[in-house]
Amino acid sequence: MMNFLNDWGLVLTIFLPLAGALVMMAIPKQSEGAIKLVALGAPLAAAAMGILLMLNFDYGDSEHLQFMVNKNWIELINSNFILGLDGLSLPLLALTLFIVPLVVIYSWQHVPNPGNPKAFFTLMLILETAMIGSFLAQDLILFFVFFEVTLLPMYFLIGVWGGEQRRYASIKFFLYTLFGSAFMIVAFVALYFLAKAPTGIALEQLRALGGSYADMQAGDPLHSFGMQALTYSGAAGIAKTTAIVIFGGMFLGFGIKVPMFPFHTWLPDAHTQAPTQGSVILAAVLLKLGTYGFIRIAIPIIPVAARAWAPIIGILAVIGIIYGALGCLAQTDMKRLIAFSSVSHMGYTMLGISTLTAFGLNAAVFGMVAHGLITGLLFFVAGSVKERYHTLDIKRLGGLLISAPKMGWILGFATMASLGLPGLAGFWGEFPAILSAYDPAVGLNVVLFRTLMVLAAVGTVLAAGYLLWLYQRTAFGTPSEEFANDPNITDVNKFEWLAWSPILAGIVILGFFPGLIFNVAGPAVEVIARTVGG
Amino acid sequence: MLLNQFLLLSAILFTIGVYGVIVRKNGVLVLMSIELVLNAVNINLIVFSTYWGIAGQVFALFTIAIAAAEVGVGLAIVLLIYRNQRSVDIDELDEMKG
Amino acid sequence: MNSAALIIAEVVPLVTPETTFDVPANVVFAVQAVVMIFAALRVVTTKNIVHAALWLVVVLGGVGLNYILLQAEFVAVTQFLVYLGAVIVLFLFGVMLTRAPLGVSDDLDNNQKKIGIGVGVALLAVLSYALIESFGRSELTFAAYEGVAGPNTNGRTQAVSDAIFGQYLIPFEMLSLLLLAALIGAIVLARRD
Amino acid sequence: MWFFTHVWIIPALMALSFLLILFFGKKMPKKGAEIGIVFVGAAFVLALLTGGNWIAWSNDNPEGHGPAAEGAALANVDPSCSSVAAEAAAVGEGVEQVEGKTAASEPAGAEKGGHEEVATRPVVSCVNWFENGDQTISIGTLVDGQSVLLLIVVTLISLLVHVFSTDYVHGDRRYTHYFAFLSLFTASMLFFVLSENTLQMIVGWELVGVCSFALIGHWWEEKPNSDAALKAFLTNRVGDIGLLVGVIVLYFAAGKSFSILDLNILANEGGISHNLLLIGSLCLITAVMSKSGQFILHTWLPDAMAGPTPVSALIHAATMVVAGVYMVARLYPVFFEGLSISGSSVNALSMIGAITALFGAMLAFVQKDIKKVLAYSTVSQLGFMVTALGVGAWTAALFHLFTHAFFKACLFLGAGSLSHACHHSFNMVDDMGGLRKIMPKTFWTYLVATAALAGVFPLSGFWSKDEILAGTGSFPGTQGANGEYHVMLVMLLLAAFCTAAYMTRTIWYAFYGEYRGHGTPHESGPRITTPLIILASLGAIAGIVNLPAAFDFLPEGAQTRFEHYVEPVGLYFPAITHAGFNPALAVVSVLVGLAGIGLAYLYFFKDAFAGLHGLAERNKVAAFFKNILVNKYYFDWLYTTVIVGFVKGPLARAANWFSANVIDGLVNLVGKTAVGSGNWVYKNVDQKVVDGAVNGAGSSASGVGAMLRLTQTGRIQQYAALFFAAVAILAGVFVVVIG
Repeated sequence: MMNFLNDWGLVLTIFLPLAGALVMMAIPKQSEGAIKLVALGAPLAAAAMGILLMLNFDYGDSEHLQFMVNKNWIELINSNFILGLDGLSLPLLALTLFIVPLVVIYSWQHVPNPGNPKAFFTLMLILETAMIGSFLAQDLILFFVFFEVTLLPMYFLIGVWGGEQRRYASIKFFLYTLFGSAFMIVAFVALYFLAKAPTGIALEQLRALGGSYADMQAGDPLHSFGMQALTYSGAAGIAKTTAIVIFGGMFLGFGIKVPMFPFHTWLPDAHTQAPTQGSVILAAVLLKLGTYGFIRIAIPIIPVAARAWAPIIGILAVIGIIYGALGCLAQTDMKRLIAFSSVSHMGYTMLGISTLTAFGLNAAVFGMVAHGLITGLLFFVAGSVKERYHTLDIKRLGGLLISAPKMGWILGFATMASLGLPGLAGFWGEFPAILSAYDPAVGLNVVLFRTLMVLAAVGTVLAAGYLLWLYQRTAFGTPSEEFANDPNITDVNKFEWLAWSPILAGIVILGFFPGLIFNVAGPAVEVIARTVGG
Repeated sequence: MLLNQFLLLSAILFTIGVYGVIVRKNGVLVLMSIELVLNAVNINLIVFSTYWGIAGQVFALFTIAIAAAEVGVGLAIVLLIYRNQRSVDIDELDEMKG
Repeated sequence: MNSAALIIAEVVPLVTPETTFDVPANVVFAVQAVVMIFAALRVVTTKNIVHAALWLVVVLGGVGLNYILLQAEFVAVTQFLVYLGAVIVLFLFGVMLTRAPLGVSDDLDNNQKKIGIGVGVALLAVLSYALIESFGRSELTFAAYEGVAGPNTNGRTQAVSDAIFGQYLIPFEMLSLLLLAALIGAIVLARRD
Repeated sequence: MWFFTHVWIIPALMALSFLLILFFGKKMPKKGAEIGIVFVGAAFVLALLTGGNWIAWSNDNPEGHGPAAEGAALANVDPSCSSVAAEAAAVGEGVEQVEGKTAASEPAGAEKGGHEEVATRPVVSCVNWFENGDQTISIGTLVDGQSVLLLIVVTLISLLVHVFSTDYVHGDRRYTHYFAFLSLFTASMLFFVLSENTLQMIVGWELVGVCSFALIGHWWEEKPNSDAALKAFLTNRVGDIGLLVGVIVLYFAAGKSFSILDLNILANEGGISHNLLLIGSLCLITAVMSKSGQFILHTWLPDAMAGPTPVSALIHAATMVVAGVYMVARLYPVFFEGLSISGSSVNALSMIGAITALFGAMLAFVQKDIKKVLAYSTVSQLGFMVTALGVGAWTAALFHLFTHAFFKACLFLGAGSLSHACHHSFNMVDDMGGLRKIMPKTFWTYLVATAALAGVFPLSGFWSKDEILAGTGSFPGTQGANGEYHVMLVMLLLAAFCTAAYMTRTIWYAFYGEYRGHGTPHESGPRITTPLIILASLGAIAGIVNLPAAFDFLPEGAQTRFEHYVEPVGLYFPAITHAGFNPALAVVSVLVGLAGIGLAYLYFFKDAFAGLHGLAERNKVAAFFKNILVNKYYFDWLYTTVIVGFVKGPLARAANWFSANVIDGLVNLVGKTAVGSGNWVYKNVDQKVVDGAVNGAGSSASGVGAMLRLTQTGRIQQYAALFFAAVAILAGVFVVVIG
């Protein structure tokens, strides 16, 4: 069993959805039942595989990559097909495997206009493969391939099944991200050429990787895209200024994806125009590729530059927190508001990352998962509201608690979770991130980070403000005449229950047992924090 | 002979091809420019095959075959456009406008 | 095919491994390079479509010549056969079928000329900078061909065929499929219905 | 010991009750109310048993002093949750070993030797909650006199409120949810009270806040109610900034530990720099200001009257608002050292408390709504408690919390009973009057509670208020106080005077004169009056638990029992002193109270000072002051209109505008630059596209960014140009970086 998992576990988890997509292509367009079965079956199979992996995962050793797969891939540039699962990847893998089947269940009756479930689900499955692949890839080129592959299905999901301005939004999304990733790949290639073999213990570790590293001497060019190898190298031999430029490339790539403050303008458009399912996946998983990239790639591989960039990241993160919250207050569209709230919430995650401490990085990991669940749920609800009211204009909504009480309660629950109520998941992404800013990694400007801490704490008030005002205007009060007796406005149906209740449970469970993520990701991020000396 | 004399020649051809792709209005002429680009790439492949091994030649052959296919399909498309619009001016094709 | 390569090798006696650094080869190269560049420029600037196709013939022929200079006879032959033989004919058909203006026409370029030049110059600058930086004055060594072209072998052409039908068999088959698909696609597209 | 280590069952019961009511309540015959009552009853019984055990255990362990004994006091602390305490305990245990005793499970009562022994030990138990980096964060319970006291008060008030509610909100549209949230409210407060570390305190604190949000906004169909709920929550969030920052500062000050014991012991021992403690305590004071309704963050509290009356009783007497006071008491060494309470004459805490006590009481004069009078009264009384903590009178503060819980709950429930009779109006000026005959039970209980609040001898309010006044230490002849807080004494006496007067005014409007409302009022049913009677009796007699030590004629076990059982002993509590009973002060405070009652009595009942009636209409100066009071010192205006209005309006719009125009504009600029090594070279495109874009951007309402319009002409070749330009630039960057 263990052997099977070691060899095939990760590969199957990644490619089962893709296999599903291939099977789907063979099914005629008309047999929707079969299409949906495959669409649900493939993510479930991947999830089952993931559960098997998680059951066999050695939690005592979560700082090391497990179930490693290492095969030759592009020999010419020494890029290998390396997959691995450690405490950092595990929560995000779990999040992806958790969300996608729920999205499919939700889509059971909600395939957005213009229909065509076959294409819709095929894209969804390809997207899942790419997302899982990104979280498991341990080679920069492999990561980049998966990272880019996520773009296309999303582009089509927005561009075909989106709202009125879908074309504009999808192209904006595509170009923006592509723009960032172009710089990212340049940075990767620069690493390939410039990184050198390190000295001391790191050299021993590097040699232990085997293959072309087995007999490297300190100072030899590394010529590798392997994340592990590069991490051990720790940007040895790269001049500090060059390293800072390289980090800048990654910063653009990942920062746009997060999105960080000045690069966030694609997000509200993409979210608002995307179909519900697209928004959910975008918010729940795709944004995390950026933060994950920071933690997994940018920081450990070039720690020198990470320290130089940390204050900038911290400042931008806090600007994002405050600015996103203010942006929320000005919105009149529910979905757009939720989208802006993502900017604010991801700010906390980035603040945690910018401290370069184990505590902060761990908070960031928790924040990613929590934000994924909570914002995913919010988008689900917003989608269902839109479906019933045919509008998301906050002014026209109201009295949701009367028209559809259960949905109103769920929305209330989600807002409470989103504003960081302790006892629910959101708090554990937010508070530890703020806390970690009090004591950033050695060498970072303490006064600056403490100021950021206070500002971030102010952000929690604004968060409460916009979320509660949203809730008050949509759920409280009595329904306007326009919708008072609208027969379309029904309460949560059974597919929605099926899709939402696991998320509800997840938010509560993570709220009460934060250790589920903290304890798993802790050792892994501690190793990373040590590489930056935090 | 220098490596670079071939490579630079190919770079010049490539650039000219790109210029043509950007500037030419007639669909057929654009396809011709693409041929220039493809041939420039082929020169590179062959040059490096003298250094890396015979695979370069193999790939050059593949490229030629693909280019042939591309011209076939491309011309068919141009033909179709012509039939629909009575013109092959790419300028007038703004169907992709969002 | 092999014999064809041999014939060409005889026709161009300059090109043997021993004459790699010969002045004549360089002279040939220089001449054809100038011609090619001029021809290529005409392809993208001429105001007559048919002339453009004919200038393209010159360029493609020059490319074939280059291949011979680089001791890739088989590819050169393929180049002549496929490009000069087939592709150009296709182009001429295309010109005719679309009733392109056969004489001189002032309306062949769009208004992006300047931007095209800008982009082209920028590209060329970057490319040449990179090439000169990377390869400088490195000589062509034909290192990879040593041993394949010995007296008892069938030369580089056999090496090419070995590679195609050995290591690259699957890509080759895929390519055949692609050609088939392109054929069908072209027919479907161009068919009048 | 079993009770002390398993005390978590009490909040767990209430949480379970919440879930049961939420999921099954609607199917029950009484719509879930019975579940709530049964569970809160059980919780109350358990709390009483815990309290009994605590008293018994304390009796078995007389107080001791000296480092060894104080260390030994910590013997029941689980070392995994509090390392500092565990170290200190090890010292004490060593002594105990020498003395031939066993620790923990067999309390020292077994040994009645001559040596000094230890009482009121905290019992701390915890489990590992999660690990973050190298930090292990635990969750657990801290049981000592203070938490046991609150356990009993919370469960008792909650039980009575539950019973009261079955009648009061009978037939409500969300009856079941109401009870569910009552349970959750109680559970959160109990969780908060039993917190073992500050992180847990934050959790409980916020949960209490959200429950109050749900209950204040219980009738959310009407906008004022949901506004009030939002205001309560948001104001509390403002204070929570202080809480979060304060807890973070103290976490690092205590060497990365959230443990309350660690923090307190280190603060006491001087292990934390004074500055850190000062910053930490000031931050926490912000939190107290919002949660416990202190000036200037008190404005949410009167608005919170929008919720059902029993909820107000619960919020004001036992749960939400006392959380702030409780937190200060819990982390007392931080404040004691941080604010240098001992031996000083003014500090932030006492100042805020005294201002709140006085200004809150003054606001109560101009209210027409009986609940708002009580709300401002709560603000004022909380000011008393905070002042007490600020001047070092820890025990007095907790004692006042204890007595206040009873009479204030009684008053609120009494107000509920009145409004129940008067068609759900709380307007005592316009809709009440003359109810003393019609509702005798309500009247008498209300009167007793009023007297207790006014500090009439010998009701409970007298004892606790007197202790606070003595605690200021500035009245001549007071012995043993921690400092000399003259200003506070004066302000508190004025506040006490006002309290007595405005409560008399309330009695007058509600119970005397002619009935001014509609219909025929009637006395409420037994489910309403029984809690009133219980609370009034407790409010009357609760003072006996802490009779001053000066009453020598009483048997020894009858004096200062409250102090004895509730005040913690051990290294985690600062060395405070207790002000002795001062007969002169007692007389003065009673006289002040009576004067307030008397003046109000003359003014309202006897119509004396007739010239003063309607003064505000005639005199500009009086009108000015009345205006200030009616507008609540303009704080609401400042917050709602000025601050919130600014943030929601111009600031938010500016941010949004910035995003849509400046940042996207910048993107446009980049796009334009990328489109060509110059738009300026080719005028054609310039005129066609850019002008078009500019015009389009002006006319387009959809807000489509100009960059994309610029590039998105749909012309393939322009894309191609863009693409190759980008390639050239990228390759350039690439070459430069690698090169």
